[in-house]
Amino acid sequence: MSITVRFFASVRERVGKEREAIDCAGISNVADVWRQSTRVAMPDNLLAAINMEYARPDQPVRDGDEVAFFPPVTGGAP
Amino acid sequence: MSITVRFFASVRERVGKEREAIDCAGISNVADVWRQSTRVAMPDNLLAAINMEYARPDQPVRDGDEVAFFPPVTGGAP
Amino acid sequence: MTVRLLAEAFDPWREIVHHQEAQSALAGKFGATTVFVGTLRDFNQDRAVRAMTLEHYAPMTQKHLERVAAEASSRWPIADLLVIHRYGELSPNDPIVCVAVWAERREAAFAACRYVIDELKTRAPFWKQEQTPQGRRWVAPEPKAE
Amino acid sequence: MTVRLLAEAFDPWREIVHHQEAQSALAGKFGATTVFVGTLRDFNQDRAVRAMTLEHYAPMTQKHLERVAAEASSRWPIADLLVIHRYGELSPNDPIVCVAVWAERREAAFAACRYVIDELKTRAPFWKQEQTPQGRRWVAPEPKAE
Repeated sequence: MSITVRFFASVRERVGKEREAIDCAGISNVADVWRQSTRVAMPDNLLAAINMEYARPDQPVRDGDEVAFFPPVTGGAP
Repeated sequence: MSITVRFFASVRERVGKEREAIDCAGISNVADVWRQSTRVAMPDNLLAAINMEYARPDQPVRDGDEVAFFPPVTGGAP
Repeated sequence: MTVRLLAEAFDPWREIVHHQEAQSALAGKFGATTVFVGTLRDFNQDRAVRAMTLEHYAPMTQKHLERVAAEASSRWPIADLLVIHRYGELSPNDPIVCVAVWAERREAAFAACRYVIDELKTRAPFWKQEQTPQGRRWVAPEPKAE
Repeated sequence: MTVRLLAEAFDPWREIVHHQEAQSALAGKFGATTVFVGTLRDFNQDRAVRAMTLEHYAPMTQKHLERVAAEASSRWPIADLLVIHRYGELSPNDPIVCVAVWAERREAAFAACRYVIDELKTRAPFWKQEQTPQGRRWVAPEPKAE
């Protein structure tokens, strides 16, 4: 049983990985996923999503979830 | 020597003429032109222009001017 | 900055493409294009509309549309502006007016486009007469407040 | 209401014409069309831009663009809405995004169009990386205040 972790844009480059599966043992929220995956504390200006819905660091994560981390978004136009 | 008077849209229909030249004798302002041309006092909600610039009823009119009368404008789109 | 009055039906999207291609200095320099197109509906104030005649005071309309366009250009940082307005006989679904603004950023593009369409409605001497099943009627101006 | 994500360059004006023609129920029913097109400039923050890569979180972008479009449709009385957003490799002068709104009146058309472009910029997971003569750089989000 596991959690899928995804990284995008500059976060992906900094972390050096795009996607991984981590064991959900000992993981209760979004910040735990980040810590488990990167071995450092979750930065303030990072955005996260659980199953493609924006999520706060303290939001609970369940087995089978897809958790994504990314910088502030910059789509659209000038 | 004369003043060209023009009428547009519903005003043109009500007055029953589109364009005429009137003698400028005894005419000092826009309201005088209307009175001379129609034999009634100038209504409140009427718009007027002298030489294609919006003008108030008391604005002075000179020999050779083109004076136009029309209802509120309704161009553009919904 | 271009202002055109047309007696015949026009395709606003094609006009925009042509204008943009002709202004080669624009290429790569604008990030935002905002367009407003006004189209004749087949109804108005609970009546069917079969056709519309748009009367205007020919050189005065051109003059005041150009003035409104120039005001928009001086108030906001925009790269180019196109205004096209129909007159004469229109059928439902015919475009009446098209305002297109090119700018570096969207704030200026939206503000200038909105300014032009709002101002021309109160300052450009056009008058609409609708043909309805109940006869012809002159369209009343819209109330000021929005 | 249509939301599309495209990997290839597109012509926003042609897409608008196609969409409008395909929605035959719209004919005669709308008086106002408002369009915003965002285009890649060949400069940004005093640097030349040679190309841009637009990364996105594929099904999340579609989901959030559809939600923003649905919000606009429920907040304002509009007849139809089209959103097209590019991703992948872009060149200067390429359209990035197109938002088109059809409505009976212009107030709703302008408001809904502005809402969609403003909201998608803060909610749809896209990230721009520019290629400049000084190398690649990720674009920072624009400040909130306007």
